[in-house]
Amino acid sequence: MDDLYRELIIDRYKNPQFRGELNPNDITFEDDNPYCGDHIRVDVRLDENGVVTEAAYSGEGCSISQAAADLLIEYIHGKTLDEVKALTKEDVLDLLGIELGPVRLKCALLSLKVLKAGAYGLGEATDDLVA
Amino acid sequence: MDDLYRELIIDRYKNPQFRGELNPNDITFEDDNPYCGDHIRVDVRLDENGVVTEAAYSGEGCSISQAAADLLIEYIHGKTLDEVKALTKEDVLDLLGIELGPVRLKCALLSLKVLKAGAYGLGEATDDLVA
Amino acid sequence: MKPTHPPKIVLDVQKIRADFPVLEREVRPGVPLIYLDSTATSQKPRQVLEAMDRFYRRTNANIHRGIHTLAEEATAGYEAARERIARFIGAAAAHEVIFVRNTTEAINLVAYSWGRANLNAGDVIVLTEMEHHSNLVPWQMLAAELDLRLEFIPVTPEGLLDLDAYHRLLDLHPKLVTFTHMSNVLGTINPAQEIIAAAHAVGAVTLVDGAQSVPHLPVDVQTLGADFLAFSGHKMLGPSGIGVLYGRGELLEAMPPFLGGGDMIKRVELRSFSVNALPYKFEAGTPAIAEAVGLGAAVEYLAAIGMEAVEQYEHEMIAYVLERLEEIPGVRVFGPEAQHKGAVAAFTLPEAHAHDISQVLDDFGIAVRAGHHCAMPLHTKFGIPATARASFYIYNTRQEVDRLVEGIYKVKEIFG
Amino acid sequence: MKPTHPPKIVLDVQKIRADFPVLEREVRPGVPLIYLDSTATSQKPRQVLEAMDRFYRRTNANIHRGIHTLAEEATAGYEAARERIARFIGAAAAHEVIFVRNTTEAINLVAYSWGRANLNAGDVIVLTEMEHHSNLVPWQMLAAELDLRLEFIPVTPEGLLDLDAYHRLLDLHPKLVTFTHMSNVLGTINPAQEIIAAAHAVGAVTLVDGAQSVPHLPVDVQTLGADFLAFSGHKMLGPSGIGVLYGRGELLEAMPPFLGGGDMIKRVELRSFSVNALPYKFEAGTPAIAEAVGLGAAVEYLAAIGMEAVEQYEHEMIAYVLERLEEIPGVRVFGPEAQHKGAVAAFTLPEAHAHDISQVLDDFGIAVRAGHHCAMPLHTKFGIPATARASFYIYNTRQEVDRLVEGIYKVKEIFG
Ligand SMILES: Cc1ncc(COP(=O)(O)O)c(C=O)c1O
Ligand SMILES: Cc1ncc(COP(=O)(O)O)c(C=O)c1O
Repeated sequence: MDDLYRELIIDRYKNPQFRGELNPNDITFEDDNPYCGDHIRVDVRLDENGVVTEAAYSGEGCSISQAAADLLIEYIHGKTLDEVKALTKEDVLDLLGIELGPVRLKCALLSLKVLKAGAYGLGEATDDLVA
Repeated sequence: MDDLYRELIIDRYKNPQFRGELNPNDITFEDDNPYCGDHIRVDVRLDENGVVTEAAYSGEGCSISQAAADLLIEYIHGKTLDEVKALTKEDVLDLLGIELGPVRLKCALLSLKVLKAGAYGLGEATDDLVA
Repeated sequence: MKPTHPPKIVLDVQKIRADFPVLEREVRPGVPLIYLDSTATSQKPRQVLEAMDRFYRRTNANIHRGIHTLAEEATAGYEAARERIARFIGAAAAHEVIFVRNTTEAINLVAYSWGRANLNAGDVIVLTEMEHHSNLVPWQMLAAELDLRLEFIPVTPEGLLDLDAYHRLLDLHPKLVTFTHMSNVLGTINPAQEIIAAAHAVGAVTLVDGAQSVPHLPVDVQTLGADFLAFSGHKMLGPSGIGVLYGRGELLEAMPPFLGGGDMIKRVELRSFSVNALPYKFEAGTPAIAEAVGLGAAVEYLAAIGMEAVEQYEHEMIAYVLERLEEIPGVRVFGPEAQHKGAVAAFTLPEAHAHDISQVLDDFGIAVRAGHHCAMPLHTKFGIPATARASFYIYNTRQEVDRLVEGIYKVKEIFG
Repeated sequence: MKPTHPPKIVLDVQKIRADFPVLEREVRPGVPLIYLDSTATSQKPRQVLEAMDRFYRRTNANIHRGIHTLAEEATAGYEAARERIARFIGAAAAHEVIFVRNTTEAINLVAYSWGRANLNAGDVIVLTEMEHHSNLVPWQMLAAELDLRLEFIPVTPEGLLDLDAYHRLLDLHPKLVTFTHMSNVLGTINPAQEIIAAAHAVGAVTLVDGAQSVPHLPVDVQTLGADFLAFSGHKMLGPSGIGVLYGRGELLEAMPPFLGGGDMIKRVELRSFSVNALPYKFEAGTPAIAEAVGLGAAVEYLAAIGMEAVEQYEHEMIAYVLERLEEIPGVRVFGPEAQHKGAVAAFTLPEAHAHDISQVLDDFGIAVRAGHHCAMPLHTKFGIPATARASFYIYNTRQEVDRLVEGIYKVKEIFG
């Protein structure tokens, strides 16, 4: 338990740093995980060079999905759109710093899936974005 | 083996006593066991009191089906039609004098099924005739 | 369902526990397993495992039409299991018991075979809002194919079926009424006999999803009057890979085959075939032979305890569970009070998502399920995406309930 | 199928036999079992039985969406089996492996899902005269529903497919070409690669019935080029109740679901659902979890021996069997010479019916099957109602062949 519920995760879940919506924005996307109802929306603002200047997420769900979103949004500040597109599952797992079973993995990766679907301008967030 | 292939069965199979066709006849019926292709036809002649005066079988198949037919046909000589209708699985097993597994049971009972379907004047020989 | 004079027989839970090898497991060193997920699948007593192992080590052969000793023994074992199961549910004849993979396949068999042969555009099927996806999606698929109309008996806020609404739906003259005997989320035990009688009065055929009732209550198809009953072996101490469709003989007789292949035929030519008699007509190909033998052993195990005793034990258990859960601030348990309910408690906490509850409990070795439990429409109705679900069987103890409660307090501490 | 340089690896049959508990059995006191019925179903090594037993004693839980430790372990075990099987047959991705009950269900799945979505009145399906009922009846059922035309590649008197006739049938532009890779009666190993390439050249989809080939030969779906491949676990050292449909990803993606229910959905509302991704789209309800684990262990066992070694061993075995059988006066063995044949010998005797042969052999502990072996049209073609069939696997020895030959002489003595 100490492992999975690292202080960091509980802390970010209870005290999120990047919760909110940005309107207007340059990128916005939302989706949910049908298996547990977790829902994430991500909003991003870019400067003229395609660098993330501001980002935020909203939604609801379990501690893993919400904390992962909060950590991910923090992480992309200052990154270019191409860098965002190149983010992987491992990046999120490194941010969380824990091992996850297959079900919780889906929770952890929901925000990345939503973010990348938005970054690529896709109509749908598919699992291969975070494979 | 000595059990199943009692001398009687092998003997009746090799030297049948009641093989043949009776034309004309009062009752005739034929059917086969689709699982192994065994085929039996039974012909019966009755006197004015409904007593079996002559009977014969023809067809082909395994030793159990053929020997059972030969023994059964012998047995019904002199029986009334009602007695024939009342014959059961146990009668045939008594004639054969052996224990049979479910598959060979079907072989053993084919002639009885055919005989009873004919005796009842049915269009089809069904398994409940020998249940 | 409740016997008016509850039998005196009490179930010896410690003796039962000793039969279940998995209960000796430690999930992690020093953390023994507390298995509260029997609604998803039950554990298996050694009697069942040994029956299957013995089958494979001594008898294994393909069944039907084999003359050699092993084939005859295997066939006899398979058919003896069918007979035992037929007796267990009160079927009039063993051939009314069709072996399938699980409840889901049983229901699909009825939809594909009976449904496509008997239903036409505009026909009404009545279901309930508390169905498991397995008794919902097959009918949605059939409705899309044949242009049928699906109507649902509403679930009340207490988690009961609204029977007045049901009686109004019967004015639509449904061709089929199908419902779960016991909800896998709310635990609600529906008044099956009453529902079926009313359905028959308007000429509807009835299908009971017995996935949760057959393992936990005495279920007798004659008493119920059910035309079809579907259930899964793995939820009633049996192995995975085997389930049962019970159907009334005349209905099954009249139905076209579902899967085509070996053993379901009487005669085959290149361009035509004739079907075999029941139950083989619906058992194409090599069946789950060892699994049938295992389910036979499971039914024998349950019958030896007595389903009245099982029901009574679980009834006392759920009463205790609800009592203990209600003392925890914020816990919301879904479904009716103990009296109408099997031993299933799906709940939420305001502080923590169902996933987090399940994850924290797992750290204490407590296995509960989290999610929509294959009943999304029901969760939608209650406005929640997911619940945590603790479910109980004959091998669970009050001490385990106490551990669950401690675990939930721990969740509240972490997330509070 | 034959490697040009047969590998040197030789299979250690005594070591293998020691893994199969049933081979220690005496059919009757003093009469040890000689099991020559592996074409109907194979025996199981202890490695497979132990894998399943271990699963039930330590891990048993329902899979998918469970967060607790047992559910995660069970899911991992189930999916690891899928991956192992995918590698075994050379599938491009694990999600191309769909777990079903058996070959029969796999073929029905294709008929119901792909067939109903892709075939129309007048469309032609090409099959062969040597099909097992399981690859015949589903297409007859579909043909009756959709008004399709079934055409058959003839079998030559030697028991080979008439490939010239096949090429003429391709002028009919069939939508589907389906055939058994290895006949369960004649033992014929059909030139699958050639048949598939020719089918693809006219745009047909191909389904290979691998029930007999996957257990006995190296089968690689990439080399074959097959679109679908169906096989059964119980014939390849695995348990009953589990089989596989392999399908090319794109085809499976485009197909509508077959069975509806839990786990095959992404989202469900009362009147609609959306389907899950592969492979779950086709695995409705609780699957045969322990059986998948068992099949994974079986595939591991076979892979450790090496399928080239299995093929070579059986090839030498059938050559010896044919040599010995041919020395018996009156024995007629069906099917081609050893070079084109797997280790199956279906035969007749002029003196005795197949049932009598099987019964007498059983008295010597020798298990052979008698009947039409679910291939009635083939038997009709050869003008015989039934054959006795001896079939061999990696645990059979030459000594057992010798005992078979002695047994047949005994049959001749009794019935001669
Ligand atoms: C060639 C062939 N196809 C299909 C089958 C059917 O296999 P199952 O009964 O496992 O579905 C068999 C097994 O007898 C077979 O030999
Ligand atoms: C009420 C109910 N119906 C149907 C099912 C489906 O059972 P299975 O997955 O064994 O087909 C379940 C099991 O989860 C259930 O609880």
